[in-house]
Amino acid sequence: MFRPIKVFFLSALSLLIGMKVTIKNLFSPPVTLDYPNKKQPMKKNFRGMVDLKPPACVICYQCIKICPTAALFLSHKTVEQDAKKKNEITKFTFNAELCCFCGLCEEVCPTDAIYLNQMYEVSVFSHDDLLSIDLMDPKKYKHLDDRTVNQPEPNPQ
Amino acid sequence: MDLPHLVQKLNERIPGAVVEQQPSAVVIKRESLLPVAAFLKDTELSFANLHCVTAVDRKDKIEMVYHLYSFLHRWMLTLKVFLPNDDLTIESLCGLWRSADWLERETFDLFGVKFLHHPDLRRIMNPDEWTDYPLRKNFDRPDFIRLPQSEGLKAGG
Amino acid sequence: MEQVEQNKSPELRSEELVVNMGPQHPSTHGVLYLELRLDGEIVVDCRPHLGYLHRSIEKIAENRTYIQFVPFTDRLDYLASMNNNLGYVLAVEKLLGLPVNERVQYIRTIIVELNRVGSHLVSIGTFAQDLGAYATPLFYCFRDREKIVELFDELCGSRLTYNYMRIGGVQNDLPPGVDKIIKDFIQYERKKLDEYNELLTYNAIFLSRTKKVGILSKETAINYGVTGPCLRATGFKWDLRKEEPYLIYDRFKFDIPVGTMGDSWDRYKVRLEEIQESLKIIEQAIGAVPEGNPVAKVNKVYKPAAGEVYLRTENPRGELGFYIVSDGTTKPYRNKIRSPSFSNLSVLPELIRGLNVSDAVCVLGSIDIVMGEIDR
Amino acid sequence: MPGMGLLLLKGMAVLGFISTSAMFLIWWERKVSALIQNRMGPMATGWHGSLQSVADSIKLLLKENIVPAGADKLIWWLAPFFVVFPSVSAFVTIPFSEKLVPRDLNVGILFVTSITSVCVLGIFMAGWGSNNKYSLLGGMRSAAQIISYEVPLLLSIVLVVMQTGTLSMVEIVRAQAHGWFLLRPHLALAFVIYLISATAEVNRVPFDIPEAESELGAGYHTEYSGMKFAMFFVAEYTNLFIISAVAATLFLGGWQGPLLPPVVWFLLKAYGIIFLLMWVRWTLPRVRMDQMMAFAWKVLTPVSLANLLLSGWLMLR
Repeated sequence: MFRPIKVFFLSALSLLIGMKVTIKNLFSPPVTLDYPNKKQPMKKNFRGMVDLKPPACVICYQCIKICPTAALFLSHKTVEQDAKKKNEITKFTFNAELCCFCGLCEEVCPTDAIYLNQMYEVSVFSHDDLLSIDLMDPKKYKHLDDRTVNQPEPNPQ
Repeated sequence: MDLPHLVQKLNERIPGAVVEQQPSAVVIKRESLLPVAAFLKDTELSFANLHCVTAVDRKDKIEMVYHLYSFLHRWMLTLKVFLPNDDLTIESLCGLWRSADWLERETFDLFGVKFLHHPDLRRIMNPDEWTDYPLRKNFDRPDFIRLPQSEGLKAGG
Repeated sequence: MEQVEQNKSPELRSEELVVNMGPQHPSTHGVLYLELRLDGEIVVDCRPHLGYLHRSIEKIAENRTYIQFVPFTDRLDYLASMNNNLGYVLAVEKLLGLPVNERVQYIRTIIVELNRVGSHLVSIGTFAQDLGAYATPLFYCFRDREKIVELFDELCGSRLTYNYMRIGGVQNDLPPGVDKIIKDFIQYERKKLDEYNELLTYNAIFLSRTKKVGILSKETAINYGVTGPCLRATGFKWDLRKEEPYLIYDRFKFDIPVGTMGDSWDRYKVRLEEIQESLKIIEQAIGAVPEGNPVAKVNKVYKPAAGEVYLRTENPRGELGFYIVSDGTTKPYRNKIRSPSFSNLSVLPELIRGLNVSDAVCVLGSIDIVMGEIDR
Repeated sequence: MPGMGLLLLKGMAVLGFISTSAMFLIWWERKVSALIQNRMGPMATGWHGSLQSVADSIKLLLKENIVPAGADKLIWWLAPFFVVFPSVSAFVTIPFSEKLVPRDLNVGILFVTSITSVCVLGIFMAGWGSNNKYSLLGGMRSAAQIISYEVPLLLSIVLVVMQTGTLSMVEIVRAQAHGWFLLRPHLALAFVIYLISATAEVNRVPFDIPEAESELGAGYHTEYSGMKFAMFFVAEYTNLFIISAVAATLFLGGWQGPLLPPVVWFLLKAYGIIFLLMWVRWTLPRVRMDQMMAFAWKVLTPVSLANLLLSGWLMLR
């Protein structure tokens, strides 16, 4: 006779305890950000879009070889300059559609020429804008610039 | 419990079942798969768990690989069966371990090994109307690209 | 019963209702497609259809070098990327016979256990969501998981697909001051676990929804190859970290939480208690990290000798196995991934037959599948 | 005809109040849920997103109205009206203050309960007409649920009627001049039963089985889009207001209260109950169909019957 009543009251109590938790959280400050107005700074080694410091590149093809999704494209030609043979990049593009942002290219690069910057708002209106981004172009992410906070200074060494 | 010991036991119980003893696996004859499996499961060896069923395409044959586990002896046994390319059929282990059901369907889907007396042998991941077996080494379709190669890599790397 | 069926006039015959639950449905955890045959609201039969997320990762593995495949393991069980990385890396290291130093072992243990906590938090939150607790427990769990994700972000630069483990080491060393962050997190999380208990675990509605729903017996679980919390919920004390210790789990003191009857509530409770145990492991490990250089170079080409290896690790969802066959080249000849959710899901039709739709959702949520590793 | 003009004005006022109230409630619910979940909720439109509902309704007005193939067109088109119409008509007898009552019917409470139970027809029509299995399941669940919870709901209201001897809402409020009914034990129990059954009546958590997002997608209104969906949405929040207003009238003394004007008191009480229901909604999981039915028939109905008998005996003695 008493057991059902006890169970009933314990059940009601358990619901009230649950409601205590939620009301406590109602008065605690929110943990989220008012996103487009306030932005969270990215961590130092956040892996965003692939970026390149062209002068530092020694055309070793390490990044091309390690890339698991073949998102990078590099070709070069040899030019003679002051009677010295010198390699010159003819094309260095990056396909953001294929990239899996694993950061392996950044790790293998012997001169830290290729790196992943801190851009995280990388949506564009057309897929074509992502298919072959010319890494040699210093203004390649210009259209994304104003959307991204604490972007690293363009550092041409 | 170790491998030579088990092979000896198997030879006593089911003569002629063991074809070959590899460093970490036992290869058995296709016809004796069911009796061997029943022996392994129901006797004191008590391989209660069929952990994994898969296959390896060795080009000249297809190798069925069964990973059996005994909670009692804490021992993982690798059982192999060689299937000739012209006759890819093998008895299903569904009657002994229910876990074989989906794992065998997967192997059927990816390698085209037919499991006899399987309750529900359909493709599990690929579309039903497919006729290819993607994990075979000779799998080739115009839209299948192993790894997109950078043209530049051929030139410079 | 049969007589009743026969006495029915043809005008009054009842039909089974076939409901396609998924591939787009709020509680099929991704793109699972369940073909449910319903009698009224009772599930008569259930046929899961997989493959909507099939990316043929095993075929990809055959065409990538050993180090290139690590990012792909992130995409298996995307809630526990670190654990997948670890399983693969350990398997390759075993194949190569490559030793790693103490610091790497400790870092790996800490990171993997943190990810286990994060993964279990997601599974608890989504389970509550499936039971209709509109998003509140889910958001609390994500709020707590966020702290782990932030730490991983600082550690390796990514929030979901970490790509952190390397063959022979890890990607980065622990950032400075991480001890304090992790210790603070442990204190914080222990408090929050009490909150979950108040909000969910002993809530009368939650109990009535999950107790004795979807009872999985120990024999069925083993027969179906069910592993992980689902297996432990049946009362079978089996955890690879304890029974066949890999890494350095044998140095830490922790318990294996087990359930009593293998119902949905037990599966939930086991996960909740596993968070406690993981926190214990982290607490012991974080104070004892030795000095050393854990960072492994990635531009090395690994050429293991011809052979094969099968290695299992205890993932948050069960035992993840990597079967790697090498033919002596730089790429694996075959890489089979035995994913825990795959086997765990195969027991679903057995569990939900005879229950109603709400319970089917509850059982599916308590099994806690991740389609990424089922379809691969 | 001056009487006609007044009636029209009253009707306009009711409709205006309903739409603003529904919009406010939607925004408020989103804010409450966000704060409970440690989020911020709508922030973009207006001060703290206060114009979010306006933006949403404009969006819904502009959206395409998609008719599913194979839908039972007539039923499908009529269903939203059947849901909205009763909840709007129920406003007729709600006494906002002694003077401010659209029409003080002498069978007021009976009118409210009977007209709101027409809603189930609309919901079932929506479930049937959509030609969607999930909607059908939702509609079936809804019919079973609303009809069974009608019983304890009415039994708890009957107790108030017994206490006051009138069916007029205004008279019931006047009867509470010397103390709210909530303060008397047997009526407090009736209040709890009323609140639980009313929650079930308007399909809110923990009794939101007809919608059951995680099971049925969105239940009976899965297939509706644009303005038709908005009608379901508005009806849901209007019903929510009505049950809270009725609860405030029957148990919390309606407009009566010191200092503040009567209308403010009434709205405070009604919105207080709505907040309670919101708080419950964002805390508790959903119950199962059979558990819910068992709760209605095995717990609520016997308890309210016993309560009715006991207090009736006490009143007669």
